Amino acid sequence: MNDFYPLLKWIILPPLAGFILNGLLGRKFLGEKWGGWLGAAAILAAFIASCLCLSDLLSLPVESRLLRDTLFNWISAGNFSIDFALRFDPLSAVMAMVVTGVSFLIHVYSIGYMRGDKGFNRYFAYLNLFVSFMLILVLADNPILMFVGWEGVGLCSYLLIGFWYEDEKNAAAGKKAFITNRVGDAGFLIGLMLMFGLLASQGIFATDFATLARNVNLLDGKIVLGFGAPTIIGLLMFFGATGKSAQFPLYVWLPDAMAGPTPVSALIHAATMVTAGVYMLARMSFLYALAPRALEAVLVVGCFTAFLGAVIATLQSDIKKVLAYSTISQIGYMFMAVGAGSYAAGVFHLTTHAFFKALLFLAAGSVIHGMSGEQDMFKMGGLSKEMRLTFVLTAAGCLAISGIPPLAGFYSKDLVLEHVHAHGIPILWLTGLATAGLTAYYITRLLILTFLGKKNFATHAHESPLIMTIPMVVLAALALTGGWLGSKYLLTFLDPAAATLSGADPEAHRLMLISVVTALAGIASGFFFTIPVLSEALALKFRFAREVIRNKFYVDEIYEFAIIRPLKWTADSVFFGFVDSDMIDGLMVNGAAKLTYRAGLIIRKVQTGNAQLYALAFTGGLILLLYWIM
Amino acid sequence: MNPEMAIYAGQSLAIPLTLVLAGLTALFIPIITRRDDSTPGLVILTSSLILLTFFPSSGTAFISMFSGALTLSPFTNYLWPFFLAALAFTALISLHARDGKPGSGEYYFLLSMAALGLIFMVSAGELLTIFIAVELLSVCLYALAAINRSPTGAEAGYKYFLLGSFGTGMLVMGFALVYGTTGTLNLDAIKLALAPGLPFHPLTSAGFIFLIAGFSFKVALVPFHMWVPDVYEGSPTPVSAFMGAAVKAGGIVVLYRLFAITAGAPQFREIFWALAVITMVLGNLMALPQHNLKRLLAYSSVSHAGYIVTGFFGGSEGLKAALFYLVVYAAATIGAFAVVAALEKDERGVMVKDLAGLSGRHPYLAAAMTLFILSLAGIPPLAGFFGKFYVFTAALRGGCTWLVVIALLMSAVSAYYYLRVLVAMYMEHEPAALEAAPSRAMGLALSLLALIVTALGIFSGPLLRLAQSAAIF
Amino acid sequence: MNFIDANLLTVIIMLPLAGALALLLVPKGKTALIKNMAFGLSAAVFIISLRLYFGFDETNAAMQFTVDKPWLPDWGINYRLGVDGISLLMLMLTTFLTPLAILASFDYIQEHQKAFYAGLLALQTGMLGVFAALDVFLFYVFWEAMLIPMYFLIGVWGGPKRIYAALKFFIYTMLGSVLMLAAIIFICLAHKEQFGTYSFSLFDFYRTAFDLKTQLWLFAAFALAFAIKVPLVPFHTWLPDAHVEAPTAGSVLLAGVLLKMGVYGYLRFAVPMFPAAAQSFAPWLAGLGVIGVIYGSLVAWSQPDMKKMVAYSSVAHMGVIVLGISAFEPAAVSGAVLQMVNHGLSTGALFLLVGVLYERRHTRMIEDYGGLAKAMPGFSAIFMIVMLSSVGLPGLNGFVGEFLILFGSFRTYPWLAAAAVLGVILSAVYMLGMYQRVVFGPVRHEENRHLPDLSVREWGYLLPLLAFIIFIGVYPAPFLRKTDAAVKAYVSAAARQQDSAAEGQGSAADSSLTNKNVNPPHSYKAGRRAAKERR
Amino acid sequence: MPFEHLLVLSFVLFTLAAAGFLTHKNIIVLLMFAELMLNAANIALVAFSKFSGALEPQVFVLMVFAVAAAEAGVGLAIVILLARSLKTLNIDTVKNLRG
Repeated sequence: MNDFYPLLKWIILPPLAGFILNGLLGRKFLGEKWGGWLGAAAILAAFIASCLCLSDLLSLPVESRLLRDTLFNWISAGNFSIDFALRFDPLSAVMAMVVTGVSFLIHVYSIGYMRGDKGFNRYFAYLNLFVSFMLILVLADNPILMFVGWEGVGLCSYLLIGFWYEDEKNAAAGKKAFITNRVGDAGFLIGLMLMFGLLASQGIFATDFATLARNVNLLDGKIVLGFGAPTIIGLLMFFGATGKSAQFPLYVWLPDAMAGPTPVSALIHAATMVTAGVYMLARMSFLYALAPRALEAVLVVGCFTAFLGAVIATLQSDIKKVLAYSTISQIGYMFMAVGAGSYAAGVFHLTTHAFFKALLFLAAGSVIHGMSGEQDMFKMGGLSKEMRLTFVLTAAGCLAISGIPPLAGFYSKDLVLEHVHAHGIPILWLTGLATAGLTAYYITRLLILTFLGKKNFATHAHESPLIMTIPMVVLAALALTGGWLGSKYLLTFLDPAAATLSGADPEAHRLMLISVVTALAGIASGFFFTIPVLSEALALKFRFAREVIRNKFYVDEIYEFAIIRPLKWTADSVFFGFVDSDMIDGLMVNGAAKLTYRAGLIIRKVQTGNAQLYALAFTGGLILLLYWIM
Repeated sequence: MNPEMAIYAGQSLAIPLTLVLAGLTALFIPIITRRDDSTPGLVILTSSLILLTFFPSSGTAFISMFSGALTLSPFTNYLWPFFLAALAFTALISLHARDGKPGSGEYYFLLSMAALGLIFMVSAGELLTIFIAVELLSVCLYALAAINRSPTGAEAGYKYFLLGSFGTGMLVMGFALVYGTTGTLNLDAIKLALAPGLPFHPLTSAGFIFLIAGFSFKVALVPFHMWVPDVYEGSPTPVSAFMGAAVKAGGIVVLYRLFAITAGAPQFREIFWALAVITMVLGNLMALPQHNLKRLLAYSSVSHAGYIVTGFFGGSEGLKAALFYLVVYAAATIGAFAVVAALEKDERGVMVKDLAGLSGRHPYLAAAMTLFILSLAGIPPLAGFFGKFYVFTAALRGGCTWLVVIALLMSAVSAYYYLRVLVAMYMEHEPAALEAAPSRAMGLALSLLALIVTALGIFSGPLLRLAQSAAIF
Repeated sequence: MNFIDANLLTVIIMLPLAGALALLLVPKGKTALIKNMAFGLSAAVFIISLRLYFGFDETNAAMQFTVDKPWLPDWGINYRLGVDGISLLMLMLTTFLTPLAILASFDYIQEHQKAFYAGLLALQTGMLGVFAALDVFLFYVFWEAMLIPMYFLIGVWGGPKRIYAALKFFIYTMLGSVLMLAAIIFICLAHKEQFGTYSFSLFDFYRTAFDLKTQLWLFAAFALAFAIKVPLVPFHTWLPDAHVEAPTAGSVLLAGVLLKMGVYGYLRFAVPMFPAAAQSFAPWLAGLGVIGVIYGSLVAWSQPDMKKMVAYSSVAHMGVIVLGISAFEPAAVSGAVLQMVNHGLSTGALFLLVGVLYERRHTRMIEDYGGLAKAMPGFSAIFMIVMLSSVGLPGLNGFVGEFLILFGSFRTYPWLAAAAVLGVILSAVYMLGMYQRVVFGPVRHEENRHLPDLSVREWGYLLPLLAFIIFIGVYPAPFLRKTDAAVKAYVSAAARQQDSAAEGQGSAADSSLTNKNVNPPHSYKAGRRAAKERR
Repeated sequence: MPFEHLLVLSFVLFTLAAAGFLTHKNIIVLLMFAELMLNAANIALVAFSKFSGALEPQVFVLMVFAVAAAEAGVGLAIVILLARSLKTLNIDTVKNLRG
C-alpha cells in the first residue's frame, strides 16, 4: 500500500493536456497534421504511465496491492470533505490498462478515419477529454469523484454522438443519450445520498472507498422503505448503472448513439464508457455483498437485457445498430456475472469484450469508410474480395464474440455462464445460453451480409489505409489471445481468493461443451437463414414477429407515449398553460390587481359630481358615527 | 411674564399682524399703481420669507394670550413657519402660473388671509377661536377656488362653499353641544371636564362626533372627503396645492386635538381607527383609475390624510411623526401640483397620459416630479418613506398592528398609481401634447422642494428633532 | 489609499452612486466617455472590493470591516455595515457582475445612455448596500431604494411589454416588503420594551426574544418578502416578465444578484431572528423550494423564448438553494451560498449570451435560430460550457453547489432532496433541448448563416465568467472556506430553537453571530432530535 | 320655556334644515338651508346659555351671525358666477367635475 504515489496523476494529465491543446490551439496551430498524433501521443503517455503504475502495483504483496494519491481537497463544507484522490488497485489497474490501451489504438485508427473532417481537432480534443474523464472515473477514490468521471464521460459521449451536429438527428441522439444517462444518474445520486446520509448518522463522514468498505456493515439492518438499506442503495446505484451501461430499461440511447463517428462507437459505446456500470458495481462490491436481493435484480436485469439485445440484433440492417444491440446484450452478460456474485468474471468479460467489440466496430468503421459512409448491410455484400484484411479481422472478431474456443469470447462468456449456472436458477442460465446462440447467429449474419454473398452496390469499395488496419490487427491479436491470457493471469490478479473457483464446478466441462455447441449452431443458422429464398419465406411467415423485433419491440415509442409526451403535455398545458399562466399569474396575481383596480373603478362611480350626494355621504357618515358612539 | 417672554410674545403676535398688513398691501398695490404685474405676489413672498426669519430656533415657552383664546407654544412655533413656508411656495408657484394672474391683488390677499386663518387655527386655545379661524380660512378658500371665474372654477367654488357651509352648520352644532355639556369653550378645560374613566354624556359624545365629522371634512377623511377631488381639480392649481398641503395640515392639527381630548373614550379611538382605515383603503382604491393628474393627487391627498391619522395612535411620538409627515407630505404635494401648474393649459390640469415623453423634453421637470411622486409613494430614501416610517412606528407603538398592516398594504397598492405617472413620463414616447416653459420662479420652487424631499429623507434627524420639541401639548 | 482602507465598505457602496451622479453631469452627446466612465467606475469598484476579499479573515465568524455611525439616533438607527463570509461572496458577486453587465450594454443600449449607466451604477449601490447593511432599517432602505433604478431599467430600456413588467416587478416586490417593514418596526419596539433602548441593529434584533406565536407571524412577514424576491413558487410570476422585458444588463443583475437578496434575507434576517419559527416553517420552505425545482424545470421546458426559459430555470435553481438553506445543515447551507454565486455566474452568463444573440438578430425565440455552431463556434463553445454549468455537470461550478445542497439536505429532508434530484435532471432536458435547437442542426434561417462570432468586447465579458465557472467547479475550496465560519454561525443560530423564546433575554444575548466562539456544527442527530421534538 | 324644549327645538330645526339641504335642488335654497342649520345650532347655544347663565355662548352666536353673513356674501358671489357661466342653479345639472 502506498498512500502517496504521485505517478498516478500522470495517467490522467496527458489526455487532459491533449484536450486543452487540441481544444484551444487545435484549429489554428496544430491542424490535422499534429492534432491527431498529439491526441494519440497523449493517450500513449497515459498508457505508459499506467503500465508503470501496474508494475509498481505488481511489486507489492498480494494483500496490499493499492496505490493512492491525494491531489487536493476538492469540496469541503460542513461534514463533507471530499478529496481529489486517486486509487490504483487491481480493479482500476485492469480498467486503466484497457481504457488507455484500447483508446490508444482507436486514436491511431481515428487519425486515418477522420482524415479530412472539418472538426478534426475538435474530435481529438473531445476524445482526449473523454479518456481523461474515463480515467477519473476508473481511478477515483471516492464515489463523488467517480461521479465526476461518470458524468464527464456522459458529456463527451453527448458531444461525440452529436459530433456532426449539422444533422438534427445526430444532435438529438446526443441529447437522448445525455438525458437518459441523467435519469440513471438520479438513481445513482440518490443511492449515494442515502448511503452517505445513513453513514453520517453513524458518525462516518469520510467518503473514500476504503472507509466505505470498512463501515458498510453499519448499514446492515437499517430498514428504508421496507427494504434493507444496502439493498435499496444497491438497487438505486444499479439503476444508475443501467443508464450508463445501456441496460433495460434505459438502454434506448445506445442504438441511437451510433450516430457518432464509428471510432467513437468503438471506444465509448462498446469498449469503455458503457462498461462503467459494471466497473461501478464491481467497485461497490462491498455494498452488494450485503444486498443479495439487489444482486438478484442485477442478475435478472442483465439476463433479460442480454436476451433482448440479442433478439433485436438479429433483424437489424444497419451494421452499427447490430453491433450496438450486441453491445447491450454483451454488457448484459457482464451484469449477469456480477449479479451471480463474480465481479472478476464480469470484469474479465468486460476486458475481452473491449477487445473484440472494439475490433468489430473498427472493422465496421473500416467498411463504412471503404463504402464512403454506407451503413446498410443489405447494400453491401461481397466485400471480402475488396477488403480482404478487414474481412479477416471481422471474421476473427465474429468468432471471438460467438464464443468459439480458444478465442477471447469463449473464455469469458463461458466463465459467466458457469457462474450463472452455479448460482442455481436454471432459467437464467438457459436464457444466457440462448443468447449465446443468438449472438453467434446475428454476428454470422452480419459477416455474411457484409462480406460474403452477392455484391449489392455499384461503386467500388476500397481497403482502409494502414493507419486504420494496424490498430485493428493489434486488437484482433488481443481478441484471439486475450481470453487465454486473461483466464490465466487476469482473474487471479483481480480476485486472488476466487481464482480457484474457476473450473471447480464439476459440470464445468459439460457446460463448456454445451455453449460451444450452441455457438456453432448459431453460426450454422447464420449461414442457413441468410440464404435469400429462405429468409424471404420466413419473413413472410413471421411477419408480425419480425415487425415487432425490427421495431425494437416499440420500446422507444412506448417511452415516447407513456413518459415523454405526458410529461411534455403536463409541462405545456397543465403547468405552464393552466397553473402558471391562468391560475397563478392570471387569477392570483393579475386577478388580485385587476380586482383592486375594478374596485376603484366601481367606487369612483359614487363620485357623481352631485354636491348633494356628497352632503348625503357626509350625513350618512355622521349618522354612522353617532350610531357607533351611542 | 418676564421680558424675554414678552419679546417672544410680541414677536409672535407681530407675525399675524404683518401678514394682515402684507395681504392688504398686496390687495391695494394694483389698485393704487394700476399696474398688472407680479408685485403683489412678490410682496407676499418677501413678507412671508421675512417672517420666517422671526422664529427663534427653540421656542419652548407656553404663553396663553387673550384669556386663553390664543396659545403660543413650541407647537405653534413649529407650525407657523410651516404655514408661512407653504404660503411662500404657493406664492412662488402662483407667480409662474397663469392662474395667479400676476396683477390680481385679491388673490394674494385671500391667500395670505387663508394662511392667517391657519395660523390662528393651530394656535387656538378655545373652540371659538377655532371656529373663527376655520371660517376665515374657509371663506378665503371658497373665493380662491372660484377666483378665475371660469366654469370649472365656479363649480369647484360652489361645491366647496356649499358643502363647507353644510359642514359649518355641523361644526357649530358640535361646538354648541360640547359647550353645553362641558360648560366651557377652552380646550384644556374641556379635557379636564371630561373625567377620565367615566363615559361621556351622550350629548358630549354627539357634540364631538359633529366636530370630528366637521374637521374630517376639512382633512378629507372618507366619507367626508367627497368634495376634495372635485374642488382640487377645479380650483387653480396653486390653490389646490395650498389646500392639499397647508389646509389639510391645519385640519389635522385640530383633529389631533379632538383625538387627544376624546382619547379617554375607547369608542372614539375606534372611530378614528375606522376613519383611518376606510380613508386609506378607499382613497387609494379610488386613486387607482384616475387619469387627471390633479384628481389623482387629490385622491392621493385623501389617502395621506388616512396615513397621518394612523399616527395619532402613537401618543406624543405619533404627534411628532405626524408633524414630520405633514412637512414632507406638503413639500411633495406642493411640488407635484407645481409641476402640474408648470404644464397645464387650463385649470382642469393635466392628464396622466399628457405627461408622455416629458423626460425627453423637460428632463429636470420630470426628475423633480419623479422625486415628488416617489416621496408620496413612500419609497426610500426619499422623505415620504421616513414620514411613513415614523408614523407607522408610532402607531405600532400604540398597539395598532392591524392598522399599520393595512396602511402598509395600501401604500403598496398606491405605488401603482404613482408609478403610472413615472411610466408616462419616462416610458411612453407619444408625441408631446404639452409644452412647458417653466419660469425662473417655478424652477426655483421646484428645485427647493426637490431638495427638501430628498434631504429630509436621508437627513431626517434635524426636522424630526424640531417636530419632537413641538410635539408637546 | 488610507482613506479607502479606513472606509472600505462605504467606499465600495457609495462609489457607484457618486459615479452615477457624476455621470449625470457629463454632456449627453459624449457617449463614449459615458460608457468608459461607467465601466471604469464599476471596474474600480471591483478592484477596490478585492481588498475586501483578500483582507477578509476567514477564520473569524464575526462581522468584519464594520462601520457604525449614528444616522437617526432617536430611533437607534445607525449606519451599520459589515461583512461576514456570506455577504462577502455576495458583495464580490455584485462587484464582479456589474462591470460585465455594463460592458455588455455598450451596443445594446442606444437611447438615453447616460441615464442607463447612471441607473446601473445606482442599482449597484442598492445591491451592495443590501448585502453589507447590519442595520435592519438601513437594509430596508437599500432593499426598497434599489427598486427604483431597476424599475427604470426595465421600464425604459425594456422590450415591448416593459411597462407591465416593470410595474409588476415593483409592486409585487413592494407588496411583499411592506409587511416586512411592519415586522421590522414591531421588533424594534419589542427590543425597546425588553432592553429599554431603540435599536435597529441586527444583533439587537437577534437578541430580542418572542414567544413562538409572535415569532411565527414575524417570520411569515419576513419570509413573504424574501419568498417573492427569491422567488419561490407561487410568488414567481413577476420574474419571467421582468426578465424577458429587461435589457440584458438588467436581466444579468436581476438574476445574478437581485434574486440572491431573497435567500440572503433568509440567511441574515429571517432565520437567525426567529429560529423557532424558522424551524417550524423550514419544511414548508424546503417543500416550496422543491416544488419550484420541478415546477420551474417543467415550465422552462415549454418556453419558446430563451430568456423566459432561463428565467424559469432560475426559479428551479433558486428552489434548490432554498432547499439548501432550510435544511440547517452546514454542508447544505455552504452549498447554498456557493450555489448563489454559481447561479449568479451561470445564469448571468446565459443572459449575456442570449443578449449576444439578441443584438445580432433581435429575437429571443428559440425557433429563430439553429445551426449557430457553424457561424459562431466561439459563441457555441462558451454557450455549451455555461449551459452545462447550469445543468450541474461535475467539474463545473453548478455541480459543487448542487451536490452539497442535495447531500446536505438529504440528512434533514430525505424525500425532498430525492425529489430535488429529479428536478435537477429535468434541467438537462430543457437546457440541452434549447441548446440543440439553437446551436446544432442545420441552419434554418438564412440570415443566421453569416452571423459574426463573438467580438473582442464580448469575449471580454464572457471569459471572466467562464474562468470562474470552471475554477469553482474544479477548486471551490477557497470560496467554501470564506463562508465556512459564517455558515456555521448561521446553522447554530438556527439551532437556537426555542431557547431564546423560553429563556428570554439573558441567554439569548450570547447569540453566536455576535460571538467569536462558534458552537460545534449542528449535527444530523441534533436535527433529527429537533424534528422529533417538534412532533 | 324650559331649557330642554329649546334644545329639542334646536335639534328638530337642525334636522329639518339638513333634510331640506339634502332634498332641495335649487342652490340658493340650499344656501338658505345651510344658514338655517347655523341658526338651529345658534338656538342650541342660546339654550345652553340660558341654562348655565354664561355669556360665552351668546358671543359665539354673534360670531356665528357675522361669519354666516360673510359666508353668505362670498357664497352668493360664487353662486352668481355659477349662474352666469352655467345658466342654471339646479344642483343636479352642475356636475362636470366628477369620477
